[in-house]
Amino acid sequence: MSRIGVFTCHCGENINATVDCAKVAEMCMSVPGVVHSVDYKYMCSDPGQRMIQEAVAEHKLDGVIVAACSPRMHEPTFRRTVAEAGLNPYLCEMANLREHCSWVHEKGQATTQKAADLIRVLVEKVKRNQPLHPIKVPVTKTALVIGGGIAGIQVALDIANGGHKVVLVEKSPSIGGHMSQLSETFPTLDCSQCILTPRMVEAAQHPNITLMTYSEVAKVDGFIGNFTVTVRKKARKLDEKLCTGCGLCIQKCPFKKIPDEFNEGLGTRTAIYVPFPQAVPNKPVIDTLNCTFYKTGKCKVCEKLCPTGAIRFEQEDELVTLDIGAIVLATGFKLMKTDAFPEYGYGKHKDIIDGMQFERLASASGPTAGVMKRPSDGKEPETVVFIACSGSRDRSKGVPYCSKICCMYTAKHAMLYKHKVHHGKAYVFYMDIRAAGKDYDEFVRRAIEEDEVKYIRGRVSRIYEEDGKLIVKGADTLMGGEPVEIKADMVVLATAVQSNDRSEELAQTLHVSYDSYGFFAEAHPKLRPVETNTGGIFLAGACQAPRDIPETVAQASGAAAKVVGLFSQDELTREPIVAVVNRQPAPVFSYCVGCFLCQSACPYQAIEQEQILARNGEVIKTLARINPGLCQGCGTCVATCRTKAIDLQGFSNEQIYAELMTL
Amino acid sequence: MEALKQKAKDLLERGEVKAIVGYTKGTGDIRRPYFAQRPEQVDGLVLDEACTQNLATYATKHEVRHLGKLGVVALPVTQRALLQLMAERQIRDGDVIVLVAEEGNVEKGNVKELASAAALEEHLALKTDVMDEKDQELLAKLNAKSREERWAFWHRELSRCVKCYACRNSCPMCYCDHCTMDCNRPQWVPVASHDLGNFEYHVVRAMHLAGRCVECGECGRACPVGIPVHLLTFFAEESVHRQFGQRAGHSAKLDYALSTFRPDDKESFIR
Amino acid sequence: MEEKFEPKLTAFVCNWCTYAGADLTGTSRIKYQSNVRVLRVPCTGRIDFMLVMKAFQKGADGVIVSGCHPNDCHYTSGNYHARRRWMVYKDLMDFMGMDTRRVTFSWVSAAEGVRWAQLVNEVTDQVRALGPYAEYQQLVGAGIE
Amino acid sequence: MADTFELSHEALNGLFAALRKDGRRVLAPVDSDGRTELNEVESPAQVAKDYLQTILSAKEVVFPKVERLLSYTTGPGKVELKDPEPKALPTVLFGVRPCEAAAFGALDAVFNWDTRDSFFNARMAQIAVIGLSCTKADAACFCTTVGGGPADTRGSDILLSPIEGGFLAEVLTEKGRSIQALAPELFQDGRGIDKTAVKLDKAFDQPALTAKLPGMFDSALWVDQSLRCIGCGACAFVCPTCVCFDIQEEADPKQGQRLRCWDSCGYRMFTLHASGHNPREVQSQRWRQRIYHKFSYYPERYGMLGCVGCGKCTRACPVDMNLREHLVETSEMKA
Repeated sequence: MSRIGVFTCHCGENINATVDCAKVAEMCMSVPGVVHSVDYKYMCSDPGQRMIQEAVAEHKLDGVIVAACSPRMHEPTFRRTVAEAGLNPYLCEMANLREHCSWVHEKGQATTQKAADLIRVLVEKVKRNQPLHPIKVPVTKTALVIGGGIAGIQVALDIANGGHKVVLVEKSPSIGGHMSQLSETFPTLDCSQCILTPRMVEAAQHPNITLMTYSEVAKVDGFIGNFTVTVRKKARKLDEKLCTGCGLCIQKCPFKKIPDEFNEGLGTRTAIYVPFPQAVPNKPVIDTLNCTFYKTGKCKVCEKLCPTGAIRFEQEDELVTLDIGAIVLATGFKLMKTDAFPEYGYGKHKDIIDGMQFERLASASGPTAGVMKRPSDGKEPETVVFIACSGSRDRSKGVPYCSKICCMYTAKHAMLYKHKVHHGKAYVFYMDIRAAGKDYDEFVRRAIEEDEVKYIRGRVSRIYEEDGKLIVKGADTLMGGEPVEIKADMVVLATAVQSNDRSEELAQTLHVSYDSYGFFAEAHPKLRPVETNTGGIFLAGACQAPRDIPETVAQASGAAAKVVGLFSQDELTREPIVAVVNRQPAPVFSYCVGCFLCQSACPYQAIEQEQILARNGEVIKTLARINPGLCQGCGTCVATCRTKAIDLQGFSNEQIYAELMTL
Repeated sequence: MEALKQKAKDLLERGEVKAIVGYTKGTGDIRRPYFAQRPEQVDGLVLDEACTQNLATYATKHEVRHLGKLGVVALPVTQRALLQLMAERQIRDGDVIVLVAEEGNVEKGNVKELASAAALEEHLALKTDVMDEKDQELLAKLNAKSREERWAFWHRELSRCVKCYACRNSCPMCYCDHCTMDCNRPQWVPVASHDLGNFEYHVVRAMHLAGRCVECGECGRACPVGIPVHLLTFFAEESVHRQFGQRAGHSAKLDYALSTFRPDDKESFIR
Repeated sequence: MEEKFEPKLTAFVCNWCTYAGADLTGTSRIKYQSNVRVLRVPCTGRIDFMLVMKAFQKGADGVIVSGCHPNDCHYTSGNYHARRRWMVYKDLMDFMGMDTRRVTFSWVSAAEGVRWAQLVNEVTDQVRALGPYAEYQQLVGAGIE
Repeated sequence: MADTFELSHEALNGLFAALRKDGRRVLAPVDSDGRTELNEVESPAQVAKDYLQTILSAKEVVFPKVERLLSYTTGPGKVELKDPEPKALPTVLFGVRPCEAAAFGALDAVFNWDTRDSFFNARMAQIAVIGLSCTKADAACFCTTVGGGPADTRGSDILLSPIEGGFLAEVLTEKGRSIQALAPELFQDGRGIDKTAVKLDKAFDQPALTAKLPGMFDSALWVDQSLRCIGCGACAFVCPTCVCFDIQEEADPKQGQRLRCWDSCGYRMFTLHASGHNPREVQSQRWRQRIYHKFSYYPERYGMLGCVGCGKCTRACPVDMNLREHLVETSEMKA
């Protein structure tokens, strides 16, 4: 028989004004299982709490109900109170007499009755409460950061500076990402590489950071604090320890005509290459698709010339397994290609370029050394048209969302052009100017007012070539839709920001959610913007949604703070309100029948397979198992399970059923 | 018919399967389930219009499973059930060899052997599901009634239920070793076959088969007291199909409507 | 003299939105009728359809199921799963002749204290007008010799 | 020695009226949407014509599918117990087939074996059986094999056999005579009239089967026969002699009731122990139990068979487990 104590709180007059608390306390005494029932002015006060603690000891209570305010307010308080008295905290429940009764109903018999009912229901629940214990999960204090752009670098540095180990994985041969390709950055127009390269070097030299460039995540197992990650280290065909980065191999490589990815195809590179001069690490890779040796079996010039004998043609990809406690996704974005637009000629005009190509043209380290030359004939363009929202906010052909950074970089591009070609004309076609941000609107105003960039509000309907000029036809909606025609030398499309290639594949590998555009989904759009639904996996930068550098860096630091917070304890402590799969003695093992229909209902990928093995290793039964490290306790699986093999601790079937039977 | 017997015999002789689950002549004109475990037993096999039972039920029955790998003579509904069982991980791809009559008529056509989920999926993709006309009519008739009439109908029909569980046990998708009905902590559904116990049982059965029912109607045929219980699961399955476009038993990959969702699922009643 | 019928209402609400919303109703001192008894669960995804059946068995004349608005679920998708479950369950209930006017599904957020009061009042009035759910109570105790 | 009378169709109308006037309800086979079931009737016109048998057996009248044994209410510190009287109404079962009528004896054997079951007895005391001889049989029938017959009088208080223009009525018991006494004028002298019924050959040698069963416990036959059995309870629930029941408690914090419900040895959970161990782990063991219980344990314990050969189980079985056929097969097995 249960020994339950009921403590009815007056909350001053907040409850007692409409509910006859003394009567409620008296009524509760007659509920089977209740051995002690009192009312008091303020249960949450020190004397009130002491009263509960004394009663627990005196009446040997095995369940406590505090009938007071909302459990959302004081449940932790009273659970702590009973815990101090030696009772398991989860044997204490709160009846909400204030928010759900006294404050919302008129004084009277019905209200007092309802108060007693609320308690009676909970008495039946508490009778079935189980002592629960916080779940402890060990934490491996090494973080994995996927993506070596500014987001990944910032996350890695922040975590590393917090004193924890970080592995930074980057798929290309160098870290740096898109930011390393930019010429200048808005709204300050400071040189992108000048601010980025020190960070890159710092990351490379940080004792807590291990760089794994030219590597990709192949497999992720485990859960928060306890991931096992397999990274594929692609073969550079080079012994990195021996290579000094002298660059002789690159100079002498006979095959030099490969379109250069870093320069967005506007320049060329060799088959053995580093993506750009400031690359970190400054060690080349051999592009086996283009290398003469791999195509013909002959050449090996680099091998012959290498002063340290570092070239390894036979080198294979290597799989490295890492124990990881937290993962930060910082895989960035890509731009929509210019060939996606029929009205702009499907990318056939060489002088219609995208924003990133313009960055390379404008960059001092770019293929033109920062001199404005158009791609087709190298002439200085005298009229340049910039088209914002190329593909963005376009439900029919592009993406419905705003790419967020284009308004700003288009203004920057127009300015950079004007600064380089003083007599040139710059036009910007736009839909709206979205320049929300510190010094952002001022920046756009400067482009318009000081640099005399001509902004035309309207869309471009067609671009075609005529006499070596690009004829841009559009409309000026601020002039009543008057047609506009501009003879341009070059057109720059601010194409839409999209999720990176294979981001969905990666999301599936990591079991994180993603939206219909392939951007990774945050756990909560407002309150948990850097977390994913999968415990221990966080987000930084444009892999979540289009964002600019300051936002990316802020989010990166946010994600890093989450990781450092996670790593601040040796063990994770979690509320034991989690689902569990029922276990039975052999030969039943569990009521679970292994259909795994629950698996897709779980928002947290917490449902795993567990095999029951015979002595000879044969699988007798495959059951669902809920990983308490991942489960957040929503109970969706519980309602999905046909055999009632899953139950939710704290809100078990027996508890809720008993509550209902009391009504 | 000879083709089926020959195929069955081959499979047994080659030891590829330990038993062929098929049909044989039963009491009167009835066809009953049949298990040929030795090559000479294939002579008992019958496959004709009178064969209606969904033999997939036996693919998860412990006693039959212990025989070893099975060959199953499969009607289209049996095929659907087998696929759904694979999706729900109750049988593994390759665990059963499915024998189907090409053109649906074993007398005329050949017998095809489908040894994998992929083959089964491909075979089934050619078939369109059409519910029995009689059942369509019954459903339409019930739907046309007023809510009160439907209540009276089901109350009367379900009060006749004796909870023998023939509907459950004959259902290929009711393979759970421990059914909700067997749960007693708490006792969700009363064991007793009184009106409440019966009504709740049939609500649970229909809800648990919504999105999983392969619409074979076995439950209705099995009912000894003649309650059209299959209309409940048919309705639930059709409700799922109408609202979410998903259907059970078309793929060995799980696509269970009630543990998936779309953010834009359309309903009209949530306030 | 016949006693005036007062409906019995059972509400299943999620902890994060509707329960919190009902807390706000209290904090805002908005009055509503006292017929409803609220059962707190973590998420609408937790609410088994059998719980609704059991509420009716125990004499509820009306049931409210309420949780977070789509997209606002504390657990991101529990309410989406719940929505699907209710779409099928309600359909089936109607087919079996149960009175679906007695089950109200709603989304009430933590900020909608006013809405919670309105909802409870509306449902209470509606069920009061419908009268006791005697039809379902026909099942209870019947079929026992 | 029975008294034999002639009861015309018109006279039967009068008998029904007389029975109802006497305060007895009449239950008879009724055709309801093509399903023959036992229902209350007012006149012979409502009785199903030309039926073979009802789906369920007449056992439900004396051993209902759900029966309240007790109920209680709980209050602070006390429990108030209510011992319900079975609401056994004076009832005449009309048109019961001889096989089912004979089954009341098999039920009685169990319910009054060691303790006397007051619920069963109260209901039995209130019923009178007007049996009706069979004019047809089907492939499931085998009453003659198990000691009965299409015109067997066991268990009937009055047995009717169809004749030209009405029935030949054999008034067999005191209860029967009390019915006759309600309207003696309706019963014409029937001495010398032959009763006719369908002929049914014996299907197998039952005493020989009963004798050999103890030696066949480990036969592979049970596995073979039961392979298609899906383990439902249809056979047991339609069976006129199956008596197994389960006791269920339905309670909430305020009140509760204890119910007796039909159960079946074919269910996997029937013998499942709390430990998880199940002495009848597979269906073949449960199938064997069913056969043994009726044909071996019953004779051993009660000196009678637990089967009346009605064939209801065969007709109800979703997978066509034909009992008669299985028994024939068993008796043909070399022991």
